[in-house]
Amino acid sequence: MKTLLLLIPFYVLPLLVQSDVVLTVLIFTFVLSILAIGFNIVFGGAGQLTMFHAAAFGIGGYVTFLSMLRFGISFWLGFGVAVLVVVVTSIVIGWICFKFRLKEFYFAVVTLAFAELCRLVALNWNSVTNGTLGMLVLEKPTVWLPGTGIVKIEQTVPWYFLTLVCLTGILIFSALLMRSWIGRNFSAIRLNEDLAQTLGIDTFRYKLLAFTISNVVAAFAGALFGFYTGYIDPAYLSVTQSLDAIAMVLLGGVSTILGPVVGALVLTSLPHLIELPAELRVAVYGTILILVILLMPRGIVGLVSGLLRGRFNAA
Amino acid sequence: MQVVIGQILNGIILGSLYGIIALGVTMTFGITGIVNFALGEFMMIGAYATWYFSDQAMLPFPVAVMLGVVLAAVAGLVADQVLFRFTRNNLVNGLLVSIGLISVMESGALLLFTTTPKSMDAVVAGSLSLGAITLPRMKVVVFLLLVAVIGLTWLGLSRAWLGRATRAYAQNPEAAMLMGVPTKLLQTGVVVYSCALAGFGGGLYASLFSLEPSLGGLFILKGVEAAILAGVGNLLGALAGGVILGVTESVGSLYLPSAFRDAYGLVFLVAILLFRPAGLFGSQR
Amino acid sequence: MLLKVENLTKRFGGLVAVSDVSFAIEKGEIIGIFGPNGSGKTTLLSLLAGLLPPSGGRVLWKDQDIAGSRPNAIAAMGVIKTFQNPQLFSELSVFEHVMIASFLAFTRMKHHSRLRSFFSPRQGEKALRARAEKALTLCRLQNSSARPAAELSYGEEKMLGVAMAMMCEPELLLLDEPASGLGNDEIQNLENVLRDLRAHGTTLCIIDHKVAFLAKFADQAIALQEGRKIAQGRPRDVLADADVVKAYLGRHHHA
Amino acid sequence: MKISLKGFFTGTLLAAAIPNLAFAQGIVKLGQIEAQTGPNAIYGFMSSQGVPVAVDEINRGGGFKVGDTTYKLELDALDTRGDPKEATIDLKKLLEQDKVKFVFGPFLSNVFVTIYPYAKQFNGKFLMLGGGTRIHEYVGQPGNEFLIRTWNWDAGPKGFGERMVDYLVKTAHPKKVAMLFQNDSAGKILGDTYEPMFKSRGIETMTEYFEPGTKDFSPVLAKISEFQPDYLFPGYSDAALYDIVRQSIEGNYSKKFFLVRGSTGPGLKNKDGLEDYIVYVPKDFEEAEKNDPKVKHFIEAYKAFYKRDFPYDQAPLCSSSCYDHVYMLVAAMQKAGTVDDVEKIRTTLLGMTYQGIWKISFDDHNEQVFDFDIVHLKKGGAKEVIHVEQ
Repeated sequence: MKTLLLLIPFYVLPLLVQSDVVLTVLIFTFVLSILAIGFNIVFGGAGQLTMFHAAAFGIGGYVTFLSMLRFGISFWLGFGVAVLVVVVTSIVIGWICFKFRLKEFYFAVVTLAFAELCRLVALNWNSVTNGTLGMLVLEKPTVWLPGTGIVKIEQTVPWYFLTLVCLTGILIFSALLMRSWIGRNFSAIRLNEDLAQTLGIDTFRYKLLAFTISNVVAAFAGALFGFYTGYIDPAYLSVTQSLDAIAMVLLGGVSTILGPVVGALVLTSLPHLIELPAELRVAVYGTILILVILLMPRGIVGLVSGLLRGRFNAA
Repeated sequence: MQVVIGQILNGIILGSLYGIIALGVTMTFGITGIVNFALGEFMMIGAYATWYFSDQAMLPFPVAVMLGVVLAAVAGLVADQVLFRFTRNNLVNGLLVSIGLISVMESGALLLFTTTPKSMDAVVAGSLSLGAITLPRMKVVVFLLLVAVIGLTWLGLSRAWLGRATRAYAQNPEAAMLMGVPTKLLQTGVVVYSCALAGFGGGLYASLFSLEPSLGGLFILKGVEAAILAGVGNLLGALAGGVILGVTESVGSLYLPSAFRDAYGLVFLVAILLFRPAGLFGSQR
Repeated sequence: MLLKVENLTKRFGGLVAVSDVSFAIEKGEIIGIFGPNGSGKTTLLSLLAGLLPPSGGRVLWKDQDIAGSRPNAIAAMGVIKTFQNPQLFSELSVFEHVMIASFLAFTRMKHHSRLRSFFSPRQGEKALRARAEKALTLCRLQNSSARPAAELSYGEEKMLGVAMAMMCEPELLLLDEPASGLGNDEIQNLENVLRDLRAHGTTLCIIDHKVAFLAKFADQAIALQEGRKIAQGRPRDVLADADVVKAYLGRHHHA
Repeated sequence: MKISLKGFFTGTLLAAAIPNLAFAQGIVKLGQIEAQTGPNAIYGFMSSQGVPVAVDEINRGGGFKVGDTTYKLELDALDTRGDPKEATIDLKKLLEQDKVKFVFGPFLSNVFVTIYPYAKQFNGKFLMLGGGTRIHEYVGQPGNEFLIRTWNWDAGPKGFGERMVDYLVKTAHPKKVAMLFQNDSAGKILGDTYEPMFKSRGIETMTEYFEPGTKDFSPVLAKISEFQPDYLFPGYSDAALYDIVRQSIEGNYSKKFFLVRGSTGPGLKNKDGLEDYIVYVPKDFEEAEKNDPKVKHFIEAYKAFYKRDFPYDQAPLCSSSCYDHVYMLVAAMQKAGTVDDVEKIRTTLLGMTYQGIWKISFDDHNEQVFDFDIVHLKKGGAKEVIHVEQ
């Protein structure tokens, strides 16, 4: 839990840095970290390689905005509706996959297929999602602040703090989850599902729980992303969105708490730090991914904590 | 009615292209335990090389295709020695290394050829027409070549010593190793061969369709779908899986909105995976 | 009657691994099942523990048919199995293994609630940790409790399997060749553990091909050959049974 | 160890954020946000090639004088990869960090719609010259003064779409036209725009959309052939057009084509098989090179700058390639006598008529109006170029 103290400097940052670009990069980092944490819960936690989190990301954005429009409710209630939709979808898809005991590669492919189907629905259901034209989101989330009452989040600095607070909340949630019995059962399933079953753990129910929690967290990231950029379109549900989240978790460190955040920070800020012609930048992105997988299998956080522990043991 | 038959034939031809990639996917998965998602990029190498050698360097088409295959095989060898050697039997690492490789190779193509589409003239012009159905001759030629290569590969694997050793290794790696099967050579050989197959598919693709750097991405997904449809590990099934996928898409687009084209393959795939997890022809491995 | 097995059968395609086996186990009894390799012992245990769906027959646990239910449901009812070759959670420490195994015990604690455990992981942990220490000490693994399980010797791994099974508070413990691969003093210790379990009223069903070890313990013995039950009764009688000897030594042995 | 970990992050980010101050007085900064890589990079790539050539030319020519100071141009061309997230960050970098006042692009509609809410906050402080189809929905409205569209609206009073359909009706009197567009936001707009244009002229239409990235069009072409159209109207990215035209001819579906947004390339490639091929092209460069020195000069400059041959047969550098617009912007600054007063430059620019490679002026909707060519290919490749003045 103490690793969460590493977030404190980010709370202080807006006072030091005036540049809006850095804050924007960090806002995107925080939001994509939430998506990455969502994926990490089901993959780093219960060992199930899912490709559905991008669909949940998109559904989170779409349903939150649509329910805000249709029922005139606040962002948070709209998100509540999105949670319901995502929970139901996750249970249906999860039930299908886990009932048929799809393993690793096949689970990834079936969840990918369902995500693509969701994307095609979003792409062609013009009456509701406005299809390929996407939707312009002009509404903004509102927050109750002591003293000032209901405040609309519009400028960069308020968005910075909203997304940072949300990320901190999700991090605490995922830390608690991993240390609780639920988390312990997740790792039992990840490491040896057959053994876990013989020890009385209902692996079907726990995998379904991990899959659902992961998609709800991803939907939260989708809602924040949609309302911050002000535009939602079917590309939210694309395969590339899933792969980005996976790359962040692996770069940062699978099955660690802070790994997804570190991975998100590096991969979001990287394109803007290196001044290279466009084609080369994409190549650098790919090369980094390869180097991390081959040289640092446990990711940055894995490497760093290994060094730290190594230091303590040696000392 | 003729239209449907026309589309079934078209689906079969398109399916053979999916099939050759599926064959590469199946062989790589069977022997090295990973899915080489970057196979589409080796297809792109074959396609661009064939286009360059035949359109720019004015070499005869067969020579251009052969050069494309050689280039793809060499690239496959480099990729295997530098990357895939370290991700044997580790599916997730193999997936992610492939994704990294895809962006590297795509940006290479962008640098060399820009995004301006390249299009070759049909090597064999004209079309066959049987009643109302017309099939471009080039498509038929491509289909025959692909089926021949897939057939030869299947024959090779079931007749030649190396082929039998490969199948033995796929069935039971430990036993094969004990019998002195050179596993390292085998694994590299299979990766290189599947890249060469993809390069060959790419060369033929270039004679039918326009080229752009991102063509690899579309075909690898179809190849993986076809491989799973057939049951990963089943060699001849790869072609059959590709054909079924191609026909489903072609006939599907006739009746349902063609914007949903990719959905038909996906729905079919999910159904197969749920009710016949080993695939249509797969053995319960 | 704790467990009643009626005409249990299991076919893999043409091969009949277990054919028409029936027997019963009384509460607190120790039953030993032995037979040459490939006689269907492990398959039989897997059928009981729900790891394999039976092709036919019934398994009555306290007069309720549990054949074909999921392994975790059967485990939750108190039927716990160990593995012939030990199954481990690769990266975790020995202690963490035993803690995971205490899940069923956790669910049975009065004030437990998985959700509340979410907020206060400490809830119920102290009692379980104490019990885990005791189990490890009994299995003589207490001094390697922090070590990763992957570093244990084969014998220690087997004992960890037993320790984990104990943590699940089993009413019926199915032990799959617990003695094989153990050194003499390890077997000695295993016997203490089994006596301790028996003292706590746990019913044991041990399968092994170490006949001497079984004979010393089992109240009742069953001999299997090619999936069929060829003899049942007191260990000494079964060992002397003509068919058993023939199955074992391949020819008629004149005692 | 822990501190350096934290330092590592904030340190590098701070370094990136220090705005690079414009030391030399006399620098006018231009920004560009186009998709140079990524799946739909083809249009971003083509429209992004004009600006660098013009900037390089002007700077090598010693810059330009406004009042008594000579200025040079500094171009910051950022790649959005067609990803709205990148585009938002790129635009922020241009407007807030580099303090750019003139931004060229985007040409992709989904990128534009994402950055629009943010760009709107800077209304009056900068000018955005973009070609994207969906800019039409926002340009010319109060509060969007920053927006200038470097392409005109197909269906406007001076819309090239209307002219093209008139030409089609005049030369071929088609009764039925089938439209086949990419299933993305620009494709959808095309469908919604051209359907009424054909209907108002009594032409029956049918529209089919295909998944972007489709290569085999035989099924959808077979479906369209049952409608028996006189003309097939495919759109809009070049790679798709090459495949559609070729497969339509080879599969002997329809052999008469009508294209708005496309190029002569597919037509020339299949010149023996096709029966009619009418295509809207901002400029037929082959034809224009023979008799227009400015075009000749531009082609040489392009070849010198990029060191590759000029893509004659593509929809080469459609007029939003902004080569002319850089010069037009410079002319507007000189006429307005300022490089900072955005509003003054804007009104001057919109009021001007500039004769570069194209004759460019802006309608009251702040959308560009410019002359263009209709290329009419007949069977065998006979090419007729009809120049349309606006």
